[in-house]
Amino acid sequence: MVVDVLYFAWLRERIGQPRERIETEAATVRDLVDQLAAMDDWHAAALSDLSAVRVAIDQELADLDARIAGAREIAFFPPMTGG
Amino acid sequence: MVVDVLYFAWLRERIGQPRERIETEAATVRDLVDQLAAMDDWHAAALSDLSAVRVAIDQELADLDARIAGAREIAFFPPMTGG
Amino acid sequence: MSARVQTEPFDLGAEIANFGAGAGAVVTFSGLVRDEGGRLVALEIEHYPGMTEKALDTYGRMAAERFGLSDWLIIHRHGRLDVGAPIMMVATASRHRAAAFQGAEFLMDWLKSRAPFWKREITLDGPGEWVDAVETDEDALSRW
Amino acid sequence: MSARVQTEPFDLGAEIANFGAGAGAVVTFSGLVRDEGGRLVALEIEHYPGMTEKALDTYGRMAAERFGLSDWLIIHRHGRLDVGAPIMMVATASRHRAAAFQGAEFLMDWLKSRAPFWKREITLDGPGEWVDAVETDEDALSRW
Repeated sequence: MVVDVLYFAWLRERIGQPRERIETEAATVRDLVDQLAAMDDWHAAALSDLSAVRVAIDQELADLDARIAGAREIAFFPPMTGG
Repeated sequence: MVVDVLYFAWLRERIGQPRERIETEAATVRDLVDQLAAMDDWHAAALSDLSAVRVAIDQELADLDARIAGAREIAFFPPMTGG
Repeated sequence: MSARVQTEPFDLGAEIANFGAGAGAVVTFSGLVRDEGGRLVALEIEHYPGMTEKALDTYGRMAAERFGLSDWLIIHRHGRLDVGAPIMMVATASRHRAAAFQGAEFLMDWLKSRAPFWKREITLDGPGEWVDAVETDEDALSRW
Repeated sequence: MSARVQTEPFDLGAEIANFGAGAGAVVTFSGLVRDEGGRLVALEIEHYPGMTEKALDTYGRMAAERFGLSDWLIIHRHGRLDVGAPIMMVATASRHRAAAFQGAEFLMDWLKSRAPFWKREITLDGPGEWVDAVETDEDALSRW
């Protein structure tokens, strides 16, 4: 499957781009993280501490063990600081 | 001593005046209530249910057993309903 | 840091335009005259001039000290207030939101049960009943 | 009953001028950029277009249902916001004050920890650190 992967805030800066299209066989978000972290040092560094990373699947908050079958857009970002 | 006695809301209406000057030997608010209630039927009716009456001595909330020595202004009114 | 009692309407937006400069959080509460299912046309609000101003100022200072408010404002109207009209407002400013919210709720609980205001209903037939105090308002005070 | 995400400033007074008609109680919260002891000149706020609007709408509906709000409004800005500028506001309207206060606090707790906004500090030297999430904000959610 193909998904759009989005990055925000310091994740976006460390990875160096706001979004990329990824071909993946990952079953869960965690599997996708492993695949992304193996791509290069920037991805590996940005995704090294998952306690500081939040995830949304198709614009809904999800956790790392969520399945991604059918997802079109998966976003990674730090804990939110709005308000 | 002489005190100004003030009435508000339905107490004012039942007694028929907003304030009156009273010569009293009362030691406490309760004593003053007894004196006022003995004046006429209107006072008696207005002050018959003390659970529905609040008191301020010189513009500070007080209770029925508060002493009134030195007070210049004693007000009687129903429970407050501001806001 | 001020309290006002007035017959005139107030403009909440204008009141807080320069309120709480430097604060991170501003909370406002405004109370409006409800129509009570069409039964009311207005409220008539009586107060105890002199005591009211002192009471509001005292409660404002209590809230500021207790919650570390950087600013506070209380405005309460009296006289005849038509349905939909603003009756009163409070505003609180603080560094963080929790203190601003708590300060505003504290002020409202004190105002409702301890400030010398009395409301009477005005219906199509003219002046009606005095509004009864609500027991939950008295209870609300006990949480502080 | 609406949520907006925008770069432009908003005027709280104008926003609530026709807000919550018929309600007895209106609560507002506004968040402003603090100078943090003179260290900051601005905040830069990033968000997740698409998800943000959905999230705010969802939290507004949750609050309305849970607290019986007759009206609610959420406005959150993004982009560069100078010290003293309004960042966001919520407003809630209800028959009685307790629901309006609780609805506003509930919305703020959800917004702070669950709406996709990120703040970065801008100092005299230019873009600085991303603001860390505060643990008490996450904890605040658990009370609901």
